[in-house]
Amino acid sequence: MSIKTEEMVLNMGPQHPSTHGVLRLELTLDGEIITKVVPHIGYLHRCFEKHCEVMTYPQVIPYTDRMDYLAAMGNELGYVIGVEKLLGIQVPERVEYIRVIMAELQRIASHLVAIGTYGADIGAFTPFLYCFRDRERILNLFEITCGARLLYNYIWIGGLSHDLHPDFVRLTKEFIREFKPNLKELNNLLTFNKIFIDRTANVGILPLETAINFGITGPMLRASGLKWDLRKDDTYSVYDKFDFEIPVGSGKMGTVGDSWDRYYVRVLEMEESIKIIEQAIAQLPDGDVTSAIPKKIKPPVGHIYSRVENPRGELGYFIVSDGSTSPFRVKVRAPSFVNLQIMDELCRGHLVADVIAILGSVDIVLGEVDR
Amino acid sequence: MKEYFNNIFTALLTIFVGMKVTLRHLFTPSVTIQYPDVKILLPERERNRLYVNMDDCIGCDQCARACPVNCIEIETVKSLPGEDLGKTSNGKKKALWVTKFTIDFAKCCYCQLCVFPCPTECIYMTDVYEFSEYDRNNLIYNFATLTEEQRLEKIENFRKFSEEKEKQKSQAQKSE
Amino acid sequence: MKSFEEISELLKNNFSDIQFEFHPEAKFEPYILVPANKIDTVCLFLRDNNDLYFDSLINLSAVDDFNGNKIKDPQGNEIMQGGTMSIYYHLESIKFRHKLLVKVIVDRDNPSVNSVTSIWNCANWHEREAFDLFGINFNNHPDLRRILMPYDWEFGHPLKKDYQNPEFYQGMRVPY
Amino acid sequence: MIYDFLYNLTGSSVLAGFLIALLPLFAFILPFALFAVLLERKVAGHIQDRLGPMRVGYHGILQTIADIIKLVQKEDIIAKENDKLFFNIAPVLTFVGSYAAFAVIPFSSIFLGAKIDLGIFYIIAVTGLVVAGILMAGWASNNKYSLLGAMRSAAQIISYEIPTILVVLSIVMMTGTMSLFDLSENQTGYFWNWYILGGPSMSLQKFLLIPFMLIGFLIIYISTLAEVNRTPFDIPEAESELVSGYHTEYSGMKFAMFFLAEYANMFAVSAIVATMFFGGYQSPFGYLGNSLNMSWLIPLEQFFWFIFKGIFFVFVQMWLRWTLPRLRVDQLMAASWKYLIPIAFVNLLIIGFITLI
Repeated sequence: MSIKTEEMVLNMGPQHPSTHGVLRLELTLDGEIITKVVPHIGYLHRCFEKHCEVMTYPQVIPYTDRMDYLAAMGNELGYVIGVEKLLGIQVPERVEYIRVIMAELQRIASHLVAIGTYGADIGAFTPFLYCFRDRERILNLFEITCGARLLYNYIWIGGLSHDLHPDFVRLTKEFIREFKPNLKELNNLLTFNKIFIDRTANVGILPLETAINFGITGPMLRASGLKWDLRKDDTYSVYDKFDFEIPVGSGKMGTVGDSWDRYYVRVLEMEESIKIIEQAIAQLPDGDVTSAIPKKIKPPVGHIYSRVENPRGELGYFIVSDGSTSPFRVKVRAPSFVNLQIMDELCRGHLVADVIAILGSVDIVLGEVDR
Repeated sequence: MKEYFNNIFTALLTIFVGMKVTLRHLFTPSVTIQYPDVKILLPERERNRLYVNMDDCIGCDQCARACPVNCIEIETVKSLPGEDLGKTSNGKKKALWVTKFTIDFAKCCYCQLCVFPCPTECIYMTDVYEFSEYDRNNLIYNFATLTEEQRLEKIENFRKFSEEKEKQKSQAQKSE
Repeated sequence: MKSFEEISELLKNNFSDIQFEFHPEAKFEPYILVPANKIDTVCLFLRDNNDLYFDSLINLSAVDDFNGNKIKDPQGNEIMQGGTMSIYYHLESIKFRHKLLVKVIVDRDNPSVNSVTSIWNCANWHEREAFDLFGINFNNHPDLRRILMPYDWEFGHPLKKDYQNPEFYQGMRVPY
Repeated sequence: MIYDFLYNLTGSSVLAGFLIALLPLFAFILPFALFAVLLERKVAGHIQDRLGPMRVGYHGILQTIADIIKLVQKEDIIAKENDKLFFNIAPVLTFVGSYAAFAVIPFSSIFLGAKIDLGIFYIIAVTGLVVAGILMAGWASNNKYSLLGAMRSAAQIISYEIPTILVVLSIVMMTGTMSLFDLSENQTGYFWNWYILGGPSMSLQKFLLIPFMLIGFLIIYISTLAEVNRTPFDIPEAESELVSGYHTEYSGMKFAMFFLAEYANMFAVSAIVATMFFGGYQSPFGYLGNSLNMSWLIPLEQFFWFIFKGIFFVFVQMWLRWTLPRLRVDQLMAASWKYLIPIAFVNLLIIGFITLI
């Protein structure tokens, strides 16, 4: 006779130490094995899209920072590229280079948070603090340039709010020189640690077809084996002037597309970003950064979809303008919003401890999910 | 069988490698500072609390329009022709009495959009970041320099002045 | 890599019964207008045809065109009658690296369109968001309920242009 | 020793027995717990490039006292649905489990609770109480997370007792005695007489034993780590999943008891490992007392060396805690049943053969 076991519903969140923000995961458990995961979002919904309709074009930029607050430069870049295409402005070369440097520094900072919290979720607390110690140095670089550490309002339509700080280049070189050994040390401490590998390899395997069908982008898609990066495949800004590879998941420690691959792709991406920054600093032209900022921003009627490779995936802005000074409609394709849908697929059949490991590897930011 | 011993070997090896890393960090000097006693010197472009230099402010309302969250409120009263309101630092003649200039720092999002359009650069961001309050209303800073009765007096003068002008205009129309 | 014209040719001769509207002249993004009830058959064809192979839906965005006639409702705030809403489907083929924009126009009063979740799972939450914020209901969508707003929010759909904020929601004052 | 001294001091055996039971608690465990909590936070801080507590007292010395005062004056919440009886007994039981083990641990040749022959056997039996205490705590808190945490930690402690017992068996088989006092006495002289290096007698047997003693030490150290719920086996109070497991519902003094029990257990466990493998209170380089022939100095030196070894092993436990991530429940069980127990058995077998030569 079969023992009557009924399933236990466990609510993880919205206030939970490791859900990276206000996300509620409703897990139906059979013993410790997960049968269904229902994410409930909307706790951090601040109606970004409604705000855009009453703000002028430049006033929307501080709001874009607050969506993915760990990669604010990337958000601003996406929005500003879209509006510049609408207006048909061509920004000076120096602005493009500074934007690339800032976006890549932001990618390293955001990946450091992703890797640090992932280690903390699995239980290793020390790498979390090492990552944040390195991230502080990047935030200081942002602070001397535009004054803010997290929400910058630095990339404007047609240029930048400030030019680079005089000793920005020296400090960035110093940061890169000290960051490389730290990265190697992090690998020794966490990446190749047997317990970490046991906890993450072959956990939450994402096959390539389901990834494409679910519209997954960013490190998660690359970890499943597809070499797809907007900086190379749909080049924007001056990314075509630098040579850098796109790290792809290779199933070194388990199968292709498991949580360890997603983690390791982010580590490799940081090394690539360092290469880009070094080349960008070497070829940094000079010029004025505020020359192309238009006084009156009134784009023609029309709609445009601009997209940028953010640390979490493809961030797209669908901007509809009706010819007035404020956008008629701005729809944001947030990478975390799309990547979160896969949680149910990934977590089925795993244990409760694995949900934390998988959620950490998916790396979502709730500000971006709920907008 | 081989995989069994390989597991044990890699486990022990990686644990000892990890321990070597943390041991080395045990003796590296710490990067943190003791905040209340030691304070970091902030860079000069720091964006924390706004400050408005009132004798340069000509009440042009540019900053209030540029602010995305409308946290700046300005009320101005036209000055009578005779009155002399003094000059701003860069020599521009002031024509408006700024009777009310409040910034609500509970709403301000520190985006610095108000600093750039100001013609006389009288509004700028300082690096003061320790200004938390117990009551939210204390965060509404009033920068206007006129006292309460001066404010009323200015409004009063302007109302009288505009009435006289109305009378003169109506007489002028009657006389035509 | 198929250009916009080739894709339109392919669509035209495969679906002779459906009347498309092709807009290659739209300045930034040429798009194809598809009737609301045929969207899922067209999208299935777009995905499965092996030289189009649109295997990934980048973005599904709804826009309230707000082009009906304004009338005053009893409480005095204005309500839109008639008019249309449009839904934009941004498709992309990773294999052939070409993109396509498909537009669907639904009428504003009771907008309904066929769901494409069965074709691309990614559309599931996008459609739920469009339903939540615009009120467009997608036929045979797996579980069409609100996603960003509270589940029991019965004051209409926030992103519509004529949306009025409720005074109270479960005893909490809503306007800031 | 101590008992006779106290007996003729107080005259009544009941009072002497009572005093001897209190001696380890007040004389050692409480000060050790104060020091260990501060040590943990300082070690964690410095490993993570920060300073740890610095504000209370000079360089944070008084931090633990501040913690204890805070915990004592905190309200001791007992929820309505809690099972009152078990809820209150649980912390006492866990503390008693770890505190009772101190009765037989030889701090030095004269500071010794009870010199009973079944030393190790008694310790293993007594630490079984901790499991009962944890299960009670988990069940009585009447919430899903605590129940899951308690189940897991019970399974973990039981399945890690087997490798401990096997290694203890191999030591007992080799030395022939179960009393911790005799064990420490056999390892006199310099450090090469310790069991980790094959025991006191200079013979082929000693050199054969060295590798297996090392394996035995590793196994028992790992399994005692699991018994004390320290990383990488701290699944019961895995913050990220179960929001701190079985003692989620506890607050105030009861939580302090759990806290104290954990640190007392940590020291008890490292003391046992030190006694069995690293020569208990024997000093590695001979005694100052002998060379200056001040015989009363020897016990004090022994006490110092014992505390030094104990705290060194406690430090290694803390060091491990801030280096390693956490194992999943099934990997934890697999580690015990598939790796530790088979190796412990083979180790036991080989040591058996060697002792027969």
